[in-house]
Amino acid sequence: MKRVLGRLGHAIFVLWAVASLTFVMFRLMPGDPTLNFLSESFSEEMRAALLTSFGLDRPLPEQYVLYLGSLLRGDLGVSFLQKKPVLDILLDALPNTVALTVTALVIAYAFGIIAGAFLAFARGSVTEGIAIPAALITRAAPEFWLGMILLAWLSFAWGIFPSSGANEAGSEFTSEWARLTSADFLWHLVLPALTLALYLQGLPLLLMRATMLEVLNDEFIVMARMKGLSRWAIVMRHAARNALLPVATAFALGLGSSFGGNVVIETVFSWPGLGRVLVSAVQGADYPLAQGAFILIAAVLVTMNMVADLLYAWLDPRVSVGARR
Amino acid sequence: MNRRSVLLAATALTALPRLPALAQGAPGDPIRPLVLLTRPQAAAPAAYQAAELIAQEWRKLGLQVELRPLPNQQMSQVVWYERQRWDFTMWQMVGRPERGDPDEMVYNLLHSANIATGYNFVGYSNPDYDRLAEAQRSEMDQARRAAIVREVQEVVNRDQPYAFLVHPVNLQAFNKQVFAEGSAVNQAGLGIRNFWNWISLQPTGRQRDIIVNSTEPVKATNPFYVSGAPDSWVTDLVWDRLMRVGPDGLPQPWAAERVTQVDPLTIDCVIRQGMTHHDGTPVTTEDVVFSYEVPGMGDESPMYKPFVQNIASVTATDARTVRFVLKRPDAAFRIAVLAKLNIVSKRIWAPVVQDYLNRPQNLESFVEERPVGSGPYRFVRSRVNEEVVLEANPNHWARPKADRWIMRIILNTEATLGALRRGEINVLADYFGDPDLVKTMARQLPNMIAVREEVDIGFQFVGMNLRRPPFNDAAFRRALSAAVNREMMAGAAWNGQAVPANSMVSPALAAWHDRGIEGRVPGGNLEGARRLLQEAGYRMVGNRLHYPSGVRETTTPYQ
Amino acid sequence: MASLLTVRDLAVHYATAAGPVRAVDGASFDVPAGSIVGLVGESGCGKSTLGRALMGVMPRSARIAAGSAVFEGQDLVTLPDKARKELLWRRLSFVPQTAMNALDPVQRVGAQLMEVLTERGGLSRAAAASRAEALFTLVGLDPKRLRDWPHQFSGGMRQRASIALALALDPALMIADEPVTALDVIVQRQVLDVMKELQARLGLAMILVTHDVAVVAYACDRVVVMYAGRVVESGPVRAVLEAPLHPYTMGLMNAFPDLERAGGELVPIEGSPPSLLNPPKGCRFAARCPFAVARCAEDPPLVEDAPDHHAACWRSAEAAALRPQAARAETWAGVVA
Amino acid sequence: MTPVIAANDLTKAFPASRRLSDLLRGHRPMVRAVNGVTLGVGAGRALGIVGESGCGKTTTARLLLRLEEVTSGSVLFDGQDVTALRGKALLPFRSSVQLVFQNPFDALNPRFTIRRTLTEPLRNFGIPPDQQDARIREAMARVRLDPAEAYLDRHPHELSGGQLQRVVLARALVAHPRAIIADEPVSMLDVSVRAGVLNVLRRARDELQLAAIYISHDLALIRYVCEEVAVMYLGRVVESGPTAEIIAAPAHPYTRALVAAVPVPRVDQDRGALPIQGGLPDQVNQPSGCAFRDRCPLAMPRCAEEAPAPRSIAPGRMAACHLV
Amino acid sequence: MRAARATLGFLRSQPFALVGISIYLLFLVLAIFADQIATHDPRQILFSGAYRVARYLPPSATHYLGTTAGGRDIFSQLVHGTRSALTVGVTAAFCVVFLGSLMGLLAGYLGGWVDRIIMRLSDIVLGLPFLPFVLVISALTRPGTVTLVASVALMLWPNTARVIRSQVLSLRERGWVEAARVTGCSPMRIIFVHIAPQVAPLAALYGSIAVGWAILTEASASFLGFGDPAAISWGLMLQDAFANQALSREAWNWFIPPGLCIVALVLAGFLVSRGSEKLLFPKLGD
Repeated sequence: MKRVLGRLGHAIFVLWAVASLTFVMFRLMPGDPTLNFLSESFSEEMRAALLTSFGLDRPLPEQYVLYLGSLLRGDLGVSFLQKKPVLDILLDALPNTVALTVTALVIAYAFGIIAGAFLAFARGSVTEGIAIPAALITRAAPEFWLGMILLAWLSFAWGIFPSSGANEAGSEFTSEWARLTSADFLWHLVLPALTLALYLQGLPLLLMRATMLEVLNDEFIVMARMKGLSRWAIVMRHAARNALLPVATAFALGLGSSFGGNVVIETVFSWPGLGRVLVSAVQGADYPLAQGAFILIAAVLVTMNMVADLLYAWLDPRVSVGARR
Repeated sequence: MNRRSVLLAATALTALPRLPALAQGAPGDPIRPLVLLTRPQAAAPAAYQAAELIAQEWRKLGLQVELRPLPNQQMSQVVWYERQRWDFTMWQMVGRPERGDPDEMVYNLLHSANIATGYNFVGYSNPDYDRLAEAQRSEMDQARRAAIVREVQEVVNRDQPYAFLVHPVNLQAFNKQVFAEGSAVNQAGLGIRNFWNWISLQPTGRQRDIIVNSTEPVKATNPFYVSGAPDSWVTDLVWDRLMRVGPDGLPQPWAAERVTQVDPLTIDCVIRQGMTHHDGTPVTTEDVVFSYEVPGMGDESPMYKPFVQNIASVTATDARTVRFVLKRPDAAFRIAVLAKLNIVSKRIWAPVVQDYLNRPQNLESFVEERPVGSGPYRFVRSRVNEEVVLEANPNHWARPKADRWIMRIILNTEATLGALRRGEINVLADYFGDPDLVKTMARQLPNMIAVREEVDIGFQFVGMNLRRPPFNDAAFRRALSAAVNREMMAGAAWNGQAVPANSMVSPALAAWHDRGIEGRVPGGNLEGARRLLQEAGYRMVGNRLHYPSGVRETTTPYQ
Repeated sequence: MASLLTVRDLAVHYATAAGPVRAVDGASFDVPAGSIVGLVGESGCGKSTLGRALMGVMPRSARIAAGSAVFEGQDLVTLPDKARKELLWRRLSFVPQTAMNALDPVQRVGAQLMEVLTERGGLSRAAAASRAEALFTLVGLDPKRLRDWPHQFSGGMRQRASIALALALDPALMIADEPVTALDVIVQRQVLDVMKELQARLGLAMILVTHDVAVVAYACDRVVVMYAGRVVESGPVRAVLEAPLHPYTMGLMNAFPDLERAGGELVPIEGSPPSLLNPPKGCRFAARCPFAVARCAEDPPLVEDAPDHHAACWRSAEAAALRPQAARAETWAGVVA
Repeated sequence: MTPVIAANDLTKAFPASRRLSDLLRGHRPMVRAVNGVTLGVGAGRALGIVGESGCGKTTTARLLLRLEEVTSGSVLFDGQDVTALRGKALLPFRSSVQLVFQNPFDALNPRFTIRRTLTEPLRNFGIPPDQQDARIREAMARVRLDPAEAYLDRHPHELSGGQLQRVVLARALVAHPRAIIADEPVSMLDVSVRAGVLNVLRRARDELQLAAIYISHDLALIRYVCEEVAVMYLGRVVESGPTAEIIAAPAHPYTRALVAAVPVPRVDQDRGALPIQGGLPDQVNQPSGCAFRDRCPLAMPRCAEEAPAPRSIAPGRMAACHLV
Repeated sequence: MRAARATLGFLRSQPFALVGISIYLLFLVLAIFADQIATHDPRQILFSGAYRVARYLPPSATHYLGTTAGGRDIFSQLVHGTRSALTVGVTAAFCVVFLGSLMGLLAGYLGGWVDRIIMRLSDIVLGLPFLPFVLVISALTRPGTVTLVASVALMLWPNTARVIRSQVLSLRERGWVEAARVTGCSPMRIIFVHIAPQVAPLAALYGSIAVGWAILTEASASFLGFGDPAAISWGLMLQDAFANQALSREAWNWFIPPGLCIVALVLAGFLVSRGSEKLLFPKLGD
């Protein structure tokens, strides 16, 4: 309880700092946000009016206070270009990003954990000699490169998977949930999720293998063998449970970081998610939108960092249950 | 007439007013290193490649040319707000339906009234030009006006304030298994990405949706605000206008049954009978009047405000007639105003306008849950980076043949082609990729892919800053222009999807384009360029081009 | 006395890049039923390796190179894995040195005890639960603490829990590897008392691996002294400690400060044990031994020099004469250059 | 005679981990690892501090060495209060009071040669470079590592535990200290080499007239090297005096238990049951009154009410128990 | 000399690290002798005739890997791209290692408010999404190698700092650090003379991973259009290839080699760090 409160306070502090940093970042940049509106008919007065309508003509401290105030109210402002509330735009994109990230992570971790545990046992074998470099290579390859090759191969050439988007053109659904669970959506999800998973699996695999090897050398595993326990009991009940601790933490951290890291995959697969909102907002100089997307991604990251900490503490009795003497 | 002789003729025709008569003697100062601004390769690959090619050629003239790629934002900042600072820049004018009338290109771009803050950022000031630009505005006679516009192009050709590069050629394709090939309509300067095509495409099978791609997201669906090209494609379909630019590039009556020019300052529009908004209410003259009043109220619609500035009054003279009275004659009024402004429902918008007049924001921030227009398509939904869905308006007099019009946002050019091949889209309308690939696909799938090509209204050019020597010297500009090989550029930078340009009026606008100019497109003539410079007094010393005798370099290089 | 465990010429080698390390190199001794045998020696002498080798659980790189270890009539060395697994914990159990690492950190102590009772002992959950409580009471722990996590235990409690774990299935032999080394004197004494008491009460045999002669003196019936992978002396505690036959044992006794004996200088054994990678020929202690003679270049056999008292020294017959010399520092000084 | 180094009512409190309830109440619980310790040792003398782990003996040593900030009380060097000295002002004290570590395998920078390790204090204490070599040789000879050349250019991992501990001692001696504090100096060493290190230590103390403090849990060892001993329990000195007397006739019940628990390497031991029960109590919530009362076989009601003050029970002997 | 022999011995026993170092060396040679190895000027638009740009040429004896859509020699771009990759990778890694080690050392050894401030700072940085941050910074300032390297360094130092800090925390408890205090070393001397060399291998390990991160980030940023437009980098080559639909053209010669180079160089960092992992965690290496 105390840990949760403390960690929460810490997360709020970090969020505040990130929000302030974002404010500074977006205010102190060179260039003029109104430049995007240049046209033959754009005049000085219009420019001034535009700045006023976004409050950009006020002194910075005042802007900062207003900014923090609206953040607290969950108001991320209005998009320069779309003129819609930023939050609405982000919430539209959010489910797609969540679906992509979670699916990819689950695939990556399920595979990585099993393969990693297997490799821990296959120490020194030929399999290991091939599998580890292979895992490292998937992690070393640029995601977009891998994605484009997969796309060219599985979609353009063989026509198996759709080339872009999250749904068939013009498909109708009764609810967002119905959309996310439709066969159509899942079919569109396969390729991006697979690419992302391919990139992500290296970490759990290597981590699982390393911690497993470490745990297998631990005295309590030696003891378990001395006790004559079955191999299954040793591996599952003792080794895996201990080895999974850091992997579970990595999962939570990965959830946070791939949220922001999806930018590239979303662009390759024209996946209508947060990352693409961010990129197109940045490219189009839609600062309120870019700022909002950035803050939302950061908020998820901070939250997941917190969850990772709490998860670790919760899973590991050494942390969660204080020592008593 | 070959190019060289053209150049010589051009040289002979023009005087060299600002140069010493005697081009002999010791050379002047060496010309400072010049910086050519361009958008980065990633943002504008063709323009970047063109800039590289141009720079390569100009260096051969003894100039030190540095390429400076700048992101959109920063480039606009420099070119637009720091007009004294830069030397020359890659720039483009994009084709839009309303640019089917030459007024915008002629008046706004190069009239000296726009030098300080307007679009004449190159700082071109020529009283002769100004006179012609003004004259074409108020000339109501089509033939006479066309003659003036052609004259304008001659002046531009002589002065070369821009080094025109190319008019892009739009390459589009559609799936003829889905739509009857003959039902596709081409619009001058736009190709099949046009209003007429969207209502004409005739589905032949079970797929009755038009699915068209876009490389950028739709940002706003608002009759008083468009933020980018895709926005305008959507508003075009959802809201009707009094007139529309026809496939031939000329305005034709639309919501107005008849448009009559009562006198040079008065225009009457008789609206069609029985028109309804998507919510079922009738379209009235009151709606029309309201639609033309709103942009003039405060700064509620900065985008459309300039278009109503010339309207002295707009009134409903009877139940079906709306009368426009102008402040001064405007030849482009039909195309630039009547075919541009959207007709909205006063019932819906009047309270909104009232509300927004008291707010710091303007109407641009108003988001209709489900926009209501009166056009041939009704708005269904829009997801920013995903798609926009419209459905056919069965009550429209020009009811579309297709059931729905869906625009898919696909950023990835490769994926766009993949989507066309897989049938995820059936009209390829927004394509800047490699044309060979589309043509190859059409060859491989002759029963499926139909390709259309159309010269664009827009053009690509190098804007030279006439405020900064040596660009103030027309001879120098002509020489630079002469050194550029536009054919090569069209091939190597625009993948062959472009035609050389020497005018701001595209050949697509047959009525206005000065055909004579085509034969005088300078290009690829390094020798000619060198001679022009030589004659104007510029001298090569070593590898470096120097000003004519007595001219000092006083301009600081771009930083 | 019937021998419960008979170890003969046992050798355990570690494979390293530089060649085999002979951690245990021909060890022989007996463990009579119901007795506590102290296995004493300095670090690196092979005593811990020996203990673990008997359990048949060693690092990958280690293997039993030779010898036999007959336990209740079965040779642990040649016994097939499956059969040996049957013996493990049921007949033969183990108490490790650092009980903290020996308990699974993410499972409650009770669960670990239950696991052995149900899976190896075949008890029902209910029976196992009451047995677990009984075991905790037996080693002097509050049964309530079965629900604790290992890290909540103090060092002494962990060691008691380990003993409870080792006793769970009523083994005949318990091998305890330095069970009290990491503990404070008072706790050390308490744990030793528990072990002694249980041994007497349950009649099990115990091998107590330790470096501390005092622990052996306090707790053991018999002692086996190891040096550099070899057994150098073995016999009843009294005989070995009071009348050591091997110079190493003599040195060890004199190197120890004694609470109750005042004055005098301690006598250090100069030098350090040989590398087990390439051990010298002959007696391994010869290089540090003040009494070394030419013959020490040959391997001295472990022979019964006195009743039930074995030593591996060519000069064990002169032991009585050597002992007073060994008590003097000058004797040892300068043996090693 | 003024002690060379002394502790005067020395206390060290550490913040304990806070519970949520503490947090809410703004309460900050402290653990007193050392609680009013007073002791001292003169030149050429040796004092042993003995007790179980957690009794505060190591913290006391670290306080005396000024490695830990003192909460209250003072550290005296030659009668001078050095408690408040910081930074450069501390250097003379540092050069005079040196430490011998418990774990020789950990006490030397693995990347430094022995020479560099021994040069480091000389450099820091401003010994001119031309004198350094002589100092190093002297120290090496004193710890019986000769010839010095055989060791000076080697790295720690090339030496055995006994040799390392001698290097550690040489490093302490190279600065010519006045006092030396040895924290469990031989507990990590093999039995056969312990005696050697202890003998070197004892001889150095005698020859250089050092004031020595030994920290150990092993009374037998203390007896061998120290004339005097202080027994600590939960941060307090419960008994002190001449070692031989205390071992022969312990006054405090805890000392009695300690003496009874020490193992001896002899077979005939008539050792009764330990006169103590239970384990160390929670440091945060110590029992009221006498800290030892819940483990004491002789505890009486008064022990819960009143903490016994240390009192003199014989010349040079002190104990803190109501029963003495 | 001794160290060199030890390193060599270590490498022989660590095939992973050996492969990694070999890749590094190979690319280093390519970068140094890029001007000699490259067959053409990587920026120059090549012509195959008068005003005919040599575009999309297949691999040949003159163009080992063919030419791009813009008429540039792919092989020469690849070779010159090594320079920018190494520059980006190595400078970023250096900054990460320097900043991370410094922060970790100070926080770990000094503790107290120094530690608190540094750790709070690192928490904040860890709360910033990596790639989005790099993109936003590139977009808001001038996109370029300096911006990229700076933002990568800014984003990655906390990982290194945290690891170094915890290492320092445990080193601080080591006897020889205590001994340094007792023998009169100042805190700065202890940090930089005694402790720093101990954490150097760990820092180097994080550095070798940072090399990879920086290169991948450069590639991703370039792909999204936020790269340094003036550089010749593998990322920009890939971007160029994708923008020109090299995939649809099946111009494998264009988009496979830069990707493989990135993989190889990033992989080298991983291999080196995995190799030395054994050095650091001997527990894994029995």
